[in-house]
Amino acid sequence: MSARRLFWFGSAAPAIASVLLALLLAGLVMVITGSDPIAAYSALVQGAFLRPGTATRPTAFFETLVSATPYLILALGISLGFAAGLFNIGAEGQLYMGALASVSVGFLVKGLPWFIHLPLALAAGVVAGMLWASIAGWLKATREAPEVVTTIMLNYIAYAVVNYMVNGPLRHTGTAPRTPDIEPSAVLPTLLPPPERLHWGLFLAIAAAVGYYFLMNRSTLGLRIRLVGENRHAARYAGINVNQTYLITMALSGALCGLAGAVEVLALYRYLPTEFTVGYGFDSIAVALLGQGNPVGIALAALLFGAMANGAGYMQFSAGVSNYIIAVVQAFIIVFVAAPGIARDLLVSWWARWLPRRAKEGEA
Amino acid sequence: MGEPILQMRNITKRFPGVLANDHIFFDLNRGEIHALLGENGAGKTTLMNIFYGLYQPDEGEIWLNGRRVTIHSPKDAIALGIGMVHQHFTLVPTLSVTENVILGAETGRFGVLDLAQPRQRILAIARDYGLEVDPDALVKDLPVGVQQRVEIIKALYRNAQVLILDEPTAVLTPLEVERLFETLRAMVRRGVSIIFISHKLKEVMAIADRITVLRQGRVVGSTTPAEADEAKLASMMVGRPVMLQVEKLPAQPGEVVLSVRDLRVMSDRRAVAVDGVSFEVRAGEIVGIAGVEGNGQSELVEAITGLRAPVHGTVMLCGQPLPHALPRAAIDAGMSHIPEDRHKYGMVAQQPLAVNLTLSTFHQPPFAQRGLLRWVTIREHARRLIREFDIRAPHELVPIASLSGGNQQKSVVARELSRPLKLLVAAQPTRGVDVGSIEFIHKRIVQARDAGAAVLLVSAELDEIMSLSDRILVMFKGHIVGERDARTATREEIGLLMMGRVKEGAA
Amino acid sequence: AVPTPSAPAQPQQPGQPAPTEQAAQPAKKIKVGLVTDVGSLDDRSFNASAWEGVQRAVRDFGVEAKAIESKQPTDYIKNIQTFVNEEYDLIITVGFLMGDDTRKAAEMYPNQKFAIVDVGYFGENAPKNVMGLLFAEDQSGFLAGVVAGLMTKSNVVGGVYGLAIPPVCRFRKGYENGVKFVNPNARILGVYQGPADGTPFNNPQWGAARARDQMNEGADVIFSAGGTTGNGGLEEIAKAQGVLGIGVDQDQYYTLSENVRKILLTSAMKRVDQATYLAVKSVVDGAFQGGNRVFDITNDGIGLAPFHELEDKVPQSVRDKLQEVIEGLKNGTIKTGLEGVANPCE
Amino acid sequence: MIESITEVLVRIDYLFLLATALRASTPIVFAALGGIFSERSGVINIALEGMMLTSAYVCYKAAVIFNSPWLGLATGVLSAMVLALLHGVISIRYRTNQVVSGTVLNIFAAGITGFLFRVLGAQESAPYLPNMNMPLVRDLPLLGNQPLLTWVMLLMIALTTFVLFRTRWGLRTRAVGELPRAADTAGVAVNRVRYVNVMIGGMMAGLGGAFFTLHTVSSFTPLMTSGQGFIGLAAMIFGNWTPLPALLAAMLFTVPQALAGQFQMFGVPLPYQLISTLPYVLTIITLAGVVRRSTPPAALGVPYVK
Ligand SMILES: Nc1ncnc2c1ncn2[C@@H]1O[C@H](COP(=O)(O)OP(=O)(O)OP(=O)(O)O)[C@@H](O)[C@H]1O
Ligand SMILES: Nc1ncnc2c1ncn2[C@@H]1O[C@H](COP(=O)(O)OP(=O)(O)OP(=O)(O)O)[C@@H](O)[C@H]1O
Ligand SMILES: [Mg+2]
Ligand SMILES: [Mg+2]
Repeated sequence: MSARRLFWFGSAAPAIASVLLALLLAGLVMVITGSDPIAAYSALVQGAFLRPGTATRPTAFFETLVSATPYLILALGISLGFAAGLFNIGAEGQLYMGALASVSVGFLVKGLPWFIHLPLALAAGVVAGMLWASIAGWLKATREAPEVVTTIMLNYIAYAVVNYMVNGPLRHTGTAPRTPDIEPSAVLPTLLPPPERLHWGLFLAIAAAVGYYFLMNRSTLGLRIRLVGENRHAARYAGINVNQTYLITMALSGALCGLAGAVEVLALYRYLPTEFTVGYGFDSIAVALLGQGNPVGIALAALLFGAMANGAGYMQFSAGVSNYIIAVVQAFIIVFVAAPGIARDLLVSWWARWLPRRAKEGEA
Repeated sequence: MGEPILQMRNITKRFPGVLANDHIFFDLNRGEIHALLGENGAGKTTLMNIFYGLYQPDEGEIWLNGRRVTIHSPKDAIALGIGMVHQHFTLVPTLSVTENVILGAETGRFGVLDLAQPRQRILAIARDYGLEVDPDALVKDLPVGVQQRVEIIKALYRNAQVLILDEPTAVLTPLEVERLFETLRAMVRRGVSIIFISHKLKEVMAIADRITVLRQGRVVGSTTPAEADEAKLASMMVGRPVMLQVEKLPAQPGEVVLSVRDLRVMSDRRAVAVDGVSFEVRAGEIVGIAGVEGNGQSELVEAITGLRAPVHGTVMLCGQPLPHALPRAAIDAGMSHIPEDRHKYGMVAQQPLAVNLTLSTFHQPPFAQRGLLRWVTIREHARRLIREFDIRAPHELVPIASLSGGNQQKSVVARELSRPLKLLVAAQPTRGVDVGSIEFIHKRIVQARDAGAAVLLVSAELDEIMSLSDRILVMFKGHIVGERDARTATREEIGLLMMGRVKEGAA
Repeated sequence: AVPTPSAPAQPQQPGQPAPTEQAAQPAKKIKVGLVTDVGSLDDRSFNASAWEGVQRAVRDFGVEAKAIESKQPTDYIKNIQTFVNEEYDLIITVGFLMGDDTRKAAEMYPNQKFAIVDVGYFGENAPKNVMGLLFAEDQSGFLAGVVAGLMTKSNVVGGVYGLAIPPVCRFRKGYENGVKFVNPNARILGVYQGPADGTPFNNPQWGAARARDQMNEGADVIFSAGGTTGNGGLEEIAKAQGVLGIGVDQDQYYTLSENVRKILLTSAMKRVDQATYLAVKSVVDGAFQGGNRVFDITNDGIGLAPFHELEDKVPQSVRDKLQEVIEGLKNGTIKTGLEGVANPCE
Repeated sequence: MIESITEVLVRIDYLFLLATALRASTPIVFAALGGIFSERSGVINIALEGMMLTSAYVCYKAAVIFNSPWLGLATGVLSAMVLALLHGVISIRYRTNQVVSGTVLNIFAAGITGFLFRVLGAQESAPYLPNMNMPLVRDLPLLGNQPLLTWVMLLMIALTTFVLFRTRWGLRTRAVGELPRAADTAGVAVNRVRYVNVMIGGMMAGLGGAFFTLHTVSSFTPLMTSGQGFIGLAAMIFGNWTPLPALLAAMLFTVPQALAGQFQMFGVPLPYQLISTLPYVLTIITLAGVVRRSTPPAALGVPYVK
């Protein structure tokens, strides 16, 4: 019934409007900074979707999926937090801890068949992320410490721990500070022969999205989380253990972020470098906001961000536009998403000028 | 007594789904007390909020001292010499009395606060009108009665010529009401004109020079105490003769269901709110707790229902002690709770009605199985309750926020009565609800009793307590100061108990 | 967080061997692609400096060059492939972070020429089509240490370093050995930026504070090797009296503010630009071959920058000693102590 | 020269440590003060980090362009206030969840400054603001000479305290943050008060941002504020939304940081990578210990609707 239309008018339309508006403004910025938006965007689309694979180069679209995978998993985790009114800004740190744990299991544990080792390594990442987030969750639940602040602090601690481990205890015997390679049995395999990199993580991500849908719309836990998020006082009155819910939600959120870390390292790196992501955790907050808590929306948002991340390189190559323009696009997007009113008012003032003319044409 | 100082002409105000004021004419003469009488939701507050600039009317004009005025904001209203004591107080708890009074009308050079001189004026006003108050006390430490004085001082400090009092007596004991009336008369003598909002007939008869009655946003008539009597006013208010008594058979109290032992509870401000309270409620009886708001009733209820941890004492349900601060335990033990604050506790505004009707049970069969929700059952159940309790809603999936206050409250009642229950704790069950719903809710509560449930009723409305209860406990300053049999008790003695006056010879 | 272990590149430095012979324009225009690590092209640091070298090659040999900045480490391989696919003649990758992906790529595309800054591949299965551009940071640091050890009056010398990654560690160890070499009983202070001390190589405040710590301990010569973090140190030194600073990577005399110039004793240079320039040149000359190329004191790959404004503050004795050490390092009679050390950071 | 912790602890020059910590506290305290203004009026402000970053960049760029640190400072502070205004519009006008708005603006600021830094570069170095000796404390070895903005910070602490508790504006601000309806019915324009306070918050954050590029190092690099805005928030909460305690809270972060630096310098045999997390760990612990007892403005995070 009207649910679908509500989704459309309630969230989808504004989100799409935001994206278009953002692309427009970023285009303006390019013009101002003296580069050609048309060329840039078409190169972006080329590099993100259209360029076919060759012997020496993976298919553009598959690469977009590869980039979208961590975004999707992370954004799901962050959205989970939002649902309960928790702001998990610590996704990045949980990502790091997840990666650290699964890589450790990946190379320290030896001689297991893949169907045990791989799940084990993944599980390690999930658990690590879960525990790391649970620190903030526990502090929120028992000490009312605002997770907005604690998760940020935990990020820095996570960087330090990973860096210490990779430079110290877990360092391999090469020049570059990194861990040894994980055992083949712990590798999350690719779906296609090289140079393609598309890997099973994609399906894990999709599975996570489906799971998210069921959790939120079909399970009692999901409803419980939403109730706590919308009115924690009423939730308490109704016999829901609010603090426990905070803890659980934060743990689940962290589990997903940890999974994202595990997938990245087990599928792509197959070892742990010091710097293995730059701001996935933060970009994913934007993805989550754009996705508006709806798994389909989140998936689409992740695809969009993945496409931008993937297309950026080729855009710079062929249009010579610094790929940091992407950050600008993303910045505009979430501002409009955060305050749909702004986008609306901008568009309306536009429409206002545009519609009458169209009406006249109609008469003619 | 003379020429009209204020005329409101043809005022109309619509809210989503409600016509709060429907072409209202209302006038006020200099130096008179004009009572505005009406049921909950009649539109009294809305009309006054328009006069005070908080709302803009959709239609109509306001004339003040013979000039047409448009009042955009309270700022304008204040400038025009209008003062208002709001139904829900507007004092900042963390600020001192003086700071509250001068807020918005501060004096002092270069924006630096001058507190000394205002302090003097406050003391002066207090003297003139018999409104003693310590100008340096923090508002949060003052009893409600005194807070109201601060509100009035606030208005006088701004030289209000017209003073609006929105249900000022709701929070006062009968004696305090008398004092308030003294003050009002003193003001009138000084030429202040007063609009006195209430739905309590006796008070209106006692204080008003003129009475205008509102019903469902319309003026149903104007009269004076001389030519009207309570019964007449009542039927004007409600639109039909009201039966002030709920007819119910005498109770057959069964075994003890709820027993509270020596309960001690702190308020949010870490003050003792409930001080060693003990009582019992038996199956099949309604025990009413009377008392002026703020004497610990809320904390008592929260402690019993597990929303607040008592510092001492036990709550036993059917002989089993309930763990502290664990609503779930109380619910599972068969306790239902109609909360005092519907919006904070009673409902999750944006969730569908169906969810709100299963708020505390959705996780268990038949509504859920193996952790999965069974929406079909949940919706069926919702549709059933909507029929049974005649909740006015398009369908069970609309957000409960979109329902009218009365229907929201009915939904809460429906939810709480739809579970097998041993004890019903009903706090202000009919607050802000139209009279039709009041009667309906009262009937349901009595039904629950007759079905063998124990009922603990907490209400600030003495009439509600008197008409509904089988036994009446009176709370004052965190203590239970008296117990009466509802059949023999009189308003007067309960009123005295509410002020802590224990009459000799009383049980 | 982006490790960029060194300081700003700077346009056209004086005192660098201006290329004399102009290569005959090859029939097909030679194309060079550069892929940065997650640092950006104008990180005023080694990405920038690598790009600077390439652009000089563009001017001198008329080759065509493009660069792609990587946003995520997972993009390295992808960006390399973009160039492979466009049949670029030489692909230059920058920084040890890209070591593994460059090796991967090299194995995937055996006929593609690569050069990588700061990484070398050893052992028999080292890729044959990669030119590893290595630097003897230890020698550069050693020379700086010699100057510091001789110039200090308080007999306390300091060092503010970026995150402990191989190049930085080699600079530091070399520096400290250099000090010891000329001044055994000098007190040597030094701090690496911790991974949680704000953004790696990018927390000038931290650098400044640590420089202050060391000045407070009496240090009067301080070596700053840590990107912007280190620059923070130099700027802080400039605010103090009678303390000298030593820069890193480029001759920072040209890249930092005027205030720093008057206290900048010298810079321990690491000529990344020279390396990439020569790498391109080798392709132009058709002389490209895989394997590691070490840029050290023998081929002007590293060295000390001029003393500039402090020329007259540096006594002849110091210059002589320095010259002696330079010779010693050249003919191997003097060792920095890091020769053949795989992991300088432990 | 490995030494034991105890040896080091006796050797450390504590007055100097204090000076270092005070200096390092400057941007943190500015952020905290910004938070105090904004949140005292009822608007959660986690965008301070972004505002500082923006100001840091603009201060740098403007100082270079005008070749004047003062004009740089002015422009930078202005830019932070513009961002604050945006936060106001999003969370006051459009009533977006204020934490979301703040998060968004942080990402926004990081993106824009990052991009501008790339396209406009940051080769030239900006002129500095001066360090200053304060008359009374001049003779204190290191405490005496501090960056101008550190003195300004101390001044602002006093000023903020005065404004909040002794002026009409402060009274209205507190009222608006506690019970907006009360202020409204008393004729105070609630949202105007909030807008202004959020922008004052922006101004404070702007001053904090200036510290990075006009005092410490004369150039800008992306993300150089590295989370100090959030530490400022922690300090604000820990200081129970009052200025002076906020400073002490900030020191609780910067003293260990300075200490960690000294430990490494003196070669205390502990992994410095982990020691460097000490300040963050302490911040978390203190937050956990204190929030329960701190009382945020009652209307914090709640948009005002009549
Ligand atoms: N002063 C603050 N600074 C930064 N973030 C805060 C602050 N206070 C709360 N937060 C974070 O913002 C979010 C909303 O907090 P808030 O207390 O408003 O929740 P709430 O459910 O609205 O509380 P309440 O119902 O009591 O108003 C939480 O995630 C909290 O961690
Ligand atoms: N801000 C509002 N938004 C929507 N509906 C409102 C609003 N304020 C009042 N109403 C509705 O308008 C009607 C009149 O409300 P009002 O508060 O004026 O009645 P009242 O006579 O003051 O009742 P009470 O005796 O309970 O104070 C009620 O149905 C109420 O639900
Ligand atoms: Mg009312
Ligand atoms: Mg709130």
